[in-house]
Amino acid sequence: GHHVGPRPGQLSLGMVTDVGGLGDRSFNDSAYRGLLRARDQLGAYVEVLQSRSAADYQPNIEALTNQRVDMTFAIGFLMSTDLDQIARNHPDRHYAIIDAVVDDPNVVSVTFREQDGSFLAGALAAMMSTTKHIAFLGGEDVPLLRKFEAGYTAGAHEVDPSVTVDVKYVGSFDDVAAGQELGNVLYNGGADIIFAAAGTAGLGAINAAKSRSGAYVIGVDSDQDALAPGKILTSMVKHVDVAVFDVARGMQQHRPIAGHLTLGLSDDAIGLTNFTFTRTAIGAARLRRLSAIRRAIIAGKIVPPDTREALAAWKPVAL
Amino acid sequence: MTLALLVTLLTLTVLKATPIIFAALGGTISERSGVVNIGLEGMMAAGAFGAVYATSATGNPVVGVIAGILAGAFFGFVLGVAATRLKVDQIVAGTGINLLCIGGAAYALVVLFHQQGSSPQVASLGTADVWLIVLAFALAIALHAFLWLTPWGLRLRAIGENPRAVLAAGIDPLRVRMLAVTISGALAGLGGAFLSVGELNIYSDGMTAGRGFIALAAVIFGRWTPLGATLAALCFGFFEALQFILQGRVAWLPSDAMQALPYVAAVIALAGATGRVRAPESDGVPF
Amino acid sequence: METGRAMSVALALRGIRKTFPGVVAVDGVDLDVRRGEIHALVGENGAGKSTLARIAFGELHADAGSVEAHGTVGLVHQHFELVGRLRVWQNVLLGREPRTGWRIDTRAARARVTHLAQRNGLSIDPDALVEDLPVGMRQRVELLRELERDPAVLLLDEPTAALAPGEIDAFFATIEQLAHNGTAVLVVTHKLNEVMEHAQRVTVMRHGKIVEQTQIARTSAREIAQAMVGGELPAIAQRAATVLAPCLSIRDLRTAGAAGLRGVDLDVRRGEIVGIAGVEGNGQSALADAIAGMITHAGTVAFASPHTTVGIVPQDRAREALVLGWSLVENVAFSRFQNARMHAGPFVNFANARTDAQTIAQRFDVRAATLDVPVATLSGGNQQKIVVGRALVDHPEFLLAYNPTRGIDVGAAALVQSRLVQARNDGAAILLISFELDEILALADRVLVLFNGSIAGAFDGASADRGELGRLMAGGA
Amino acid sequence: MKSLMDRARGARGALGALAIALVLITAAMLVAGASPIDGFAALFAGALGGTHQLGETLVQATALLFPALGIALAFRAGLFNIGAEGQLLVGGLAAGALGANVHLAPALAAVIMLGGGALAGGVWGGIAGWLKARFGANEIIATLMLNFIAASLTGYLVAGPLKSSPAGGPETAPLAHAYWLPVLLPYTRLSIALLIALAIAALLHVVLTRTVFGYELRAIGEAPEAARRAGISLQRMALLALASSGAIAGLGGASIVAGELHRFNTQLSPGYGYTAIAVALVGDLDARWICVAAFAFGILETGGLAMQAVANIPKDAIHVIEGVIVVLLAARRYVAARAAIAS
Ligand SMILES: Nc1ncnc2c1ncn2[C@@H]1O[C@H](COP(=O)(O)OP(=O)(O)OP(=O)(O)O)[C@@H](O)[C@H]1O
Ligand SMILES: Nc1ncnc2c1ncn2[C@@H]1O[C@H](COP(=O)(O)OP(=O)(O)OP(=O)(O)O)[C@@H](O)[C@H]1O
Ligand SMILES: [Mg+2]
Ligand SMILES: [Mg+2]
Repeated sequence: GHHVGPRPGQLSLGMVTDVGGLGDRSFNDSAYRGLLRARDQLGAYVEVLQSRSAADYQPNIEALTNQRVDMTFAIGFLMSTDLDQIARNHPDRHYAIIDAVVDDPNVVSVTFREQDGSFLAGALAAMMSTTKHIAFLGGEDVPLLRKFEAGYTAGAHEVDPSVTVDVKYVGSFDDVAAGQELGNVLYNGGADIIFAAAGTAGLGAINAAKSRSGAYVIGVDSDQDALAPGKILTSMVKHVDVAVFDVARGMQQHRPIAGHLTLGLSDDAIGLTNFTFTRTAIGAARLRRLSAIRRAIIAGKIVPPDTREALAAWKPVAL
Repeated sequence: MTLALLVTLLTLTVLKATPIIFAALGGTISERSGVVNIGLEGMMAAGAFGAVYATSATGNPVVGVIAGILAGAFFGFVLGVAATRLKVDQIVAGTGINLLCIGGAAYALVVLFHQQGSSPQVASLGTADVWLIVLAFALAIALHAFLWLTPWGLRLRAIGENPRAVLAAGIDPLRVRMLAVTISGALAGLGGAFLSVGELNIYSDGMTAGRGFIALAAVIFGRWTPLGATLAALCFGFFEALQFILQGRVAWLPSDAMQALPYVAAVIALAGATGRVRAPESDGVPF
Repeated sequence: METGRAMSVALALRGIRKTFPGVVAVDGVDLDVRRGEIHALVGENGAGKSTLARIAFGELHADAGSVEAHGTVGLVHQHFELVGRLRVWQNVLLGREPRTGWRIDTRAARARVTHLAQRNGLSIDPDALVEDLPVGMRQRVELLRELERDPAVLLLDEPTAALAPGEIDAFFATIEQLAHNGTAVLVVTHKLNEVMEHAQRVTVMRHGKIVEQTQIARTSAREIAQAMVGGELPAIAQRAATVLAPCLSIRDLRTAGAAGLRGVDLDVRRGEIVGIAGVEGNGQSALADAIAGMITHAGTVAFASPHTTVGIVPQDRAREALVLGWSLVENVAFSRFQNARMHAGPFVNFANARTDAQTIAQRFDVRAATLDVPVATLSGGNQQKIVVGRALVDHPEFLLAYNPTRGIDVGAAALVQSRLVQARNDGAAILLISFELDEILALADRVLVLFNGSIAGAFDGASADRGELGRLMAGGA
Repeated sequence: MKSLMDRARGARGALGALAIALVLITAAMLVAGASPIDGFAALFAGALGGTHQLGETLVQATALLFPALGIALAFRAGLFNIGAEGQLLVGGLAAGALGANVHLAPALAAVIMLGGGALAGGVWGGIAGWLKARFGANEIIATLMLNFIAASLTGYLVAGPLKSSPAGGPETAPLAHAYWLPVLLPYTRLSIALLIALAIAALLHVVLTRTVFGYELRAIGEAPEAARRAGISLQRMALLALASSGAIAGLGGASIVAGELHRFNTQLSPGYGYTAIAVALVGDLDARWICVAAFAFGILETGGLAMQAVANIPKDAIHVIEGVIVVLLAARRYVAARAAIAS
């Protein structure tokens, strides 16, 4: 057999996926890309453990801890309780968690302002919609997804308060067929742009857009633009990979980052892809307006809502 | 409700029902011969994966559909061997097949496509999938006629009731059961292929999402008849479609409650309309 | 019946041996069945008759020996192998359906079955659902299915156990006709009068071996019985005079259905056996089920006291009385859980159950390897003895016995009948429903004829006239 | 009574089945380009290689044991309960909701949580039982549909009324540390839930083989008509059997919450309720063998998770192994029977 385990002195990194697992084309995959970049650019040894259920998080993190990897990445807010407990028991080890805040000195917490990126997606959709009718398609109806939903809806209303935003949830991140069917329902219902924040099921919505003229879809998490060139207006990417790589680099340089990183538009950790296939369709004017909105968010003039309650209280800001 | 909405509702109903119809027809023929096919879900996954793999290899989704049928048939055959020749308890074998197929597809994604979770996109039947929908309904009618009008249908049903009686009549019940379960797998595989290269263009882990189990329920709701199972599958499709359309329109009902709609409807139907349904006498009993 | 026809051997069994775990069921049997003969196979319960027949048919494989058959072999199982939810014609023609194109020609099929039935003097509705038919009718379906195949060798395992006297005569007329046309017939039966009347040769089995084989002309029923049990038959216990106090009274009992009751009044007193004579399908099942509280009915079924203890021997032992996968001990406990002896708090009292099982096995001569083997491995007759024994073990004040000796060999039947008479002598009230007129005449103090859901006549047991009874059973006024 | 010889043959069949399974797994690893030696080393080291690993294996075994026992109880009564997954979920939810909201002495809280979980699971199974008893509804569909409904219901409740915090996931608030079930094996998360499960197994065995209730339960499964004539109410027994079956599965969900996860989460089960069907059947529906089967599956689940890192085999692939083993183990009777004929 080949050698297993890090060489002496080699930086070793561990990662625990959430139940979505590798291959989700989204969140877990993105983190994995960051890890692979650390392997290639920093020469790190990497190891990934996948989880089948919430009950696997704890043993997986423990397992990596026991293998004495230099830093363990917990990918997903569901791991916060478990990570907190383990981190306290192992004050000499280093951990990072994505999408949640764990208040321990040896844990880096990385959260993203998904509502900011989603706001931009909503604004772009409202500008591009010819029917003044757009839609949001979520995976499961959970608080994290509602950050996307609220930001997107607010962004649309920032551009045009009269735009209709239909909201539907697949009820799963796996059921691609249901994603496609719901995509069709939304398009048939009059929406011409869908923001598909539904993991693998979102691929179904992209399919639905492909067969329609005048319809667009907005991808999520990873850059999905090439999956249907020209039909995917943009993807609201969340650069988990960037965060993972940065944290890993800090580790290698023996100055581990601690505390809470909130990554947003200004860090380029969240944002829209650069319209490779849709630039002309969107046009310069709209892109200018979009960057104005982006600057306003970064400057704090616009504070996108991150819950349905906040959305209800939210009012468009005159720029 | 506008006309457009009604059209969406009806087309979606049919679309939702089609893969379930295929699998439920398979379940019906298998149970009529006396073998409970708990493995429908796994066979659907096998069919869905097989179809995507063959399509990616040949670029032709029609070849994919055929491969999906064969993949399902293969696991149907495995269940048949286990349940008839090896005398394995049918439920055990079916449970094993589910684990095997769903895990096997995840594993095959890595070995064949070198990626986890989902396959690359492949060619798809596109609008030609309508022919598969037509086929589903045609098969339902054909199977009904087969079971109730032909000698072989009569023998198949008799085997499900009392295989010893059929043996006494000089027919080998085990061979007929093998064949029935293999066909059952082929139909489930076709259902899976319809999903992956008919409606979609991809295999992804968990994409069958319980449709095989729903098909099992449709078999029972349909009282072990092909047309009954088809009707039951359409009902499921209808309530699924209805919840898709109603979501977000009925503000006081959260999406989770909406998603439970087809299942709640099924439970209510259990209490109300269906009453006492009787399985074939020897259904599930090894011979 | 030895005419000039060549008596060639149609079925030749040589050195057949078959063991089951712990039992040698068949032990080196040689047997020839010839074309044109009716050959009776008799023996005690568990002697190996059914096993031998199943081996000859090819359903079981012998451990040793050879089966040589000239032509096809048909077997009419004692426990029918029919498809309840199919129609008569479908069962009869299964595997040989007439067709037009790809479809079954249902009209031709019906006609063929009707014709077949008529030709053999067995009238039956080809469209009836088999599960709706009474046992006698099912027996016909099973027979018709074999006749349709016109086998060279026809094996019949206790074919008349469920037939009424008139039906039995018609049945044997058919069989004799078949034999006359050259079929070789082997019939397993416990009814020695049938052997004497219809067979040409008889083979007697004991403990898996052939102990006697002879021409009917050279033997007698008594000799056959002696060969079967290896000695003299036990005599049925004598009747003794007893005090009569009412126990069960039934008034204007009515139940739904074609084979329901249309207003039955009857009383059973302690110390008497009331026999219900009748052809199956005239309301016997409904009567038994109403008394057992298994079906809804109009009218009253009242016991002398609400505390009257009741024992029941139901009609279908395998389905209604026993859990076949359980041992004798477990079966003895099961169904008597309301009896305080059978439990200690929430726990089953296995010690008492074992004691009772032992008692039953002894009193009823149950042939089982141990008390712990599943009752499914016992021969049918031995299962029946357990059911009767269990119903009597608590000395119930009332006993409902439905064909209590069905499938039991002559020796054991006499034993069971003696136990019933003893129970009566000890003061039990017994309602005996039987399709065997001989049994009723031998046991009953009073005889009631049940016809078409009503009591068609009442007789004193001692003075009842067979001919008169037979006439009423057949619906004569 | 099974003779010693029969048992030996059964064991030989089981070993044969395992050997075939091992060959298949080896082939699978080779195809995936992994070294089987490393793979198996990882599998067994990961499952049994130390206190921690053994603890994890037992945690998985416990999680499977509860629903498997519940399923066995129902199957013994001839009732096909494939709803253990849903019963486990509602049981877990009840325990999580109670634990997050009651303020009691720890021991009492544990009893309330576990009892509440069992009750919720019992109600969930009981609904199917009631449908069966009252309307003659087919229990396969009823329990199956209730699985889907349980998933939606628990999802709705934790995202809505029982939500832990605005940003939190689909889960209830964490349990106070004092409410955690005591740990059985130090430095692992194996809690006394294992002992509870074993106690339930023992109880189930005694009930099924020694008590009047157990006999009545099995009688309705094996010979319903005979049972009815012996005065046993099939309706009442169906209700009782499915309710108690659900209660055991619900208790399992509660024990995951109180002993392992320390909160309710919609993703608390990777399908224990379905895998447990295989566990129950491989264990011959006999409580004693189910314990053994659950342990074996625990090894696979835990070792498989460890193996994924070494052998480049995706986590779901362990199900292939489980599936093969389920079929082969079930076929061992045939193997044993053939051996008996040959000898
Ligand atoms: N499948 C079996 N397993 C175990 N023992 C069996 C099996 N079949 C038959 N036996 C045993 O073989 C012996 C012969 O049984 P068989 O059924 O042939 O008797 P029989 O002569 O037909 O009796 P009866 O008059 O009661 O019908 C009996 O001791 C019976 O218990
Ligand atoms: N479940 C079973 N397991 C084992 N052996 C069985 C089982 N069922 C039936 N047998 C055997 O098959 C044989 C034929 O069964 P059947 O019920 O016809 O009994 P039988 O011997 O003809 O009884 P009888 O003639 O006294 O009614 C019996 O000897 C019995 O031992
Ligand atoms: Mg016999
Ligand atoms: Mg017999």
